[in-house]
This record gives sequence, structure tokens and C-alpha cells, in this order.
Amino acid sequence: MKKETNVGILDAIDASQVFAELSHPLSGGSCVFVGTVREFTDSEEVVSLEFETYKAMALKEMKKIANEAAEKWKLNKVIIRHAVGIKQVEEPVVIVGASSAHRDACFTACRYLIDTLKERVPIWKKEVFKNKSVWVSAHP
Amino acid sequence: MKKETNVGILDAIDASQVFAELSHPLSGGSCVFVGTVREFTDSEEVVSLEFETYKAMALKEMKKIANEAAEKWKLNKVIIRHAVGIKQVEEPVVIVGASSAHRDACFTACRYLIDTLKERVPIWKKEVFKNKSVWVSAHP
Amino acid sequence: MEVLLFGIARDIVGEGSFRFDAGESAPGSVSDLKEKLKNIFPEFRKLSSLAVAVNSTYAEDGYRLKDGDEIAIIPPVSGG
Amino acid sequence: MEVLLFGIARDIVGEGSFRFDAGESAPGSVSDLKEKLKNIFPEFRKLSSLAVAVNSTYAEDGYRLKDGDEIAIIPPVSGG
Repeated sequence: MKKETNVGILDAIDASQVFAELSHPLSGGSCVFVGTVREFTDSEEVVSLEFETYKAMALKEMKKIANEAAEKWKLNKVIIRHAVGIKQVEEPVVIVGASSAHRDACFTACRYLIDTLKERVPIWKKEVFKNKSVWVSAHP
Repeated sequence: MKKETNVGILDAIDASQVFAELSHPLSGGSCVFVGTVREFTDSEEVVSLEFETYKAMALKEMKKIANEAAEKWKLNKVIIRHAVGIKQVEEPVVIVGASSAHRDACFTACRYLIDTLKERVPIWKKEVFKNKSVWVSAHP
Repeated sequence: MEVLLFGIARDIVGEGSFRFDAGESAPGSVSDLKEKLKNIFPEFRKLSSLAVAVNSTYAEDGYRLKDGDEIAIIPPVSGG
Repeated sequence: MEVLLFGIARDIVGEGSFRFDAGESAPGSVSDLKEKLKNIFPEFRKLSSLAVAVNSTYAEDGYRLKDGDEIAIIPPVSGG
């Protein structure tokens, strides 16, 4: 596959260069989603989020997801990056994006990237509230 | 309406701060689309694009579109900006984005912003090829 | 009555605006304006669409043009 | 046989890994591993789901665990 894909597990997400990174002479557009820490979950105030990962597997799954997207749609570049460690409200924790000749492909692919990452990539999020902390989605 | 909307007609699009601008403590994510100049249109090599606008009306329509999106979906911030003048291959010409508590809203809104901008905002694009130039969409 | 011209509309007329003399020849409505323009410049008939803005808002065909209105011809838009 | 633990799995066991002694008590397959773990630590039964990765790839229940496999317990993921 000749598509350029770029995945990573990082201490912090820098969104400032993502559109420059996705830029390609054959692309008419890029679509990027950034996930950030929200202040409230079910009206409970979140102090911070803690992310941990099984890094070797996470990188492998992210690479698979990027390649799947590049096979499903005509993309020129794909990026998937996730942060680990303690994150405060408004901090970015994940960034996914794609560039393509026509906007349909990059929009649909971008949505696929984040939806599939949430389903499959071994990353665990603990919500820290004032008086307790909870591993998200752990229990039904 | 209390949503923050920000529209503009500019000489150049700077995508580096857009996620910082869309950041909001009640947002769990932001979706941004950037349109760039593509090297080929129907396999003809594009030298550059020239954009002109009816600025007063363009700003008014962009504001309307941002407000429509903020009424249709639960958004915390909305951005719509378009460049004018001569643009080379890979240069950004338009940026639209939204942030929201849940990602469904910002993805759907972002798509609405760019689709509706293309339908209604009075901006005209001339494709400059080696031996001719064409006002895009002018003729059937 | 002055009409602002953009994009291919400006190229067809050869200037950034077009003036109708007051009196009989001045168009009374948006549809009248479009028709008169197409008669003077037949190239307008070849466009995919033709809209008119009054005071920087899209105007319906039936809108009656008034003194002081800012009028603009909007050929097919192609932003993005 | 050592099993890597992450997230709530690590909290349940109280350590980052768990060791099965060789011989009879060592699980032979992925499903066997899950069952043995649930018997030793009943808290695993309360989770929304429980997956196993072998050599950093999701493994089917029927997979036969081999010497040298890197084995990890994958509780419900929650990235993004």
C-alpha cells in the first residue's frame, strides 16, 4: 500500500501541524477530529482523565485501522494519535484525520477512524472525580 | 443565541490554531474540514486558483450558516473562514469546524457547514490552467 | 440604478458594475432585472443559474427594487 | 505462564501481571485462561467484556497458548 499512514502513542497531542501533515497535492481536503477532556460526565464534575495503554498492541491496532480506512476509501494520508497519562479538562487526548481528493472520502474515513479506535484499540480511560475514580465502560 | 460563532473572509487560512479556538470545557471533541487546492481537475494540471467574493454578503451568509448549524445541533463553537486571492496547489482555501459534547454533532455539523457554504456563499473560483482559465460551475 | 457584478458576470459585462438609466429602461423587479440583463448580454443565458442579491441577501424574483437598494448579480457560486 | 494486566484488570489483581504455575494449573487455551482467571478473581465476571491478546493481537477463544506467547488480558477498552 502506497498511502502514507502515521500512528502514535504520545504524552501529549499537538494539533497545530495536523493539516500541514495531511497536506498532499492530490488532496482537495482534509478532515480531522480531536477528542478533548469534557468537564462533566452525567453532570458529575471531572477533575482529570488518566489514560493507559498496552502500547505494542495499540500501535499495531492503530496501524491496522489506518490501513483498513485507506483500503475502504481513496485517501492520500491518514493520521491516528492518542495521548497517555493524566489529562485535564480541554486537553486533547486523541487526534485522527485523513486527506483525499474529494471531501466525502475524508469525512467518512475520519469518522471510521475514531469510531473504530474507540472499539478496538487497547487504551483505558479512568475518570477521576472529586471523591472517586472510575474505569470507563468497564462495567455494564 | 449563546453559541460562539466566528466567520471570516481572509487573505490566507491559518489552520494551526483552529482546535485551540474550538476548545471548550463542555466539548468532548471538535471536527474540522480544510479545503486545499488540488493539482488536477479532470486530469488537467491546475496552475493556481483565484477566489473572489462579494464580501458583505459572504460574511452575512456565513454567519447565517453558522447560526443554522448551532440551531440544528448542540454545538459549543463554530468557525467558518474562506480565503480570497490567488492560491497555489496545497494551499488551504477554506476552513470550517465545530465543537460539541458528543462527536456525532460536530461531525454532522462540520459536513453541513462545508456543503452549505459551497451552495450559498457568494465566492467564485477561477481555475487557472496552462492555456486557459475557467470560472468553476458557471456553465452547465 | 447600479448593479454590482462578480466572477463570470463581471467578465461578461467587462466591468465591475452596470448602470441602468433611470426611467422606462430601469428594471422594476428582480425577474425584470434578470430578463433585461439577458437581453443586453446574451451570454448570461448560458450560465447554470443566475441569482440576484438585494442589500447583501438573496432576493426572490418578485422583489420590487427600490431606490437605495444595493443590487448585485450572483452567478453560480463556487467557494470551498 | 505470565499474563499482562491493564486498566481495571490490574486493579482487580493488584499487580501488572499474573503468573500461572506450569503444569496442570496452566491454562491451555484462551477460553480456559478466561475461565481460570474468573475463578481465581470473581470480579472479572462483573466486567462488560473480557478479551485476550496473544502477541499483541486479539486472540480467539479456541487459540492454544504456546510457550513464548506474550499474553495480555484486555478489559473493555475506552480510548478516545
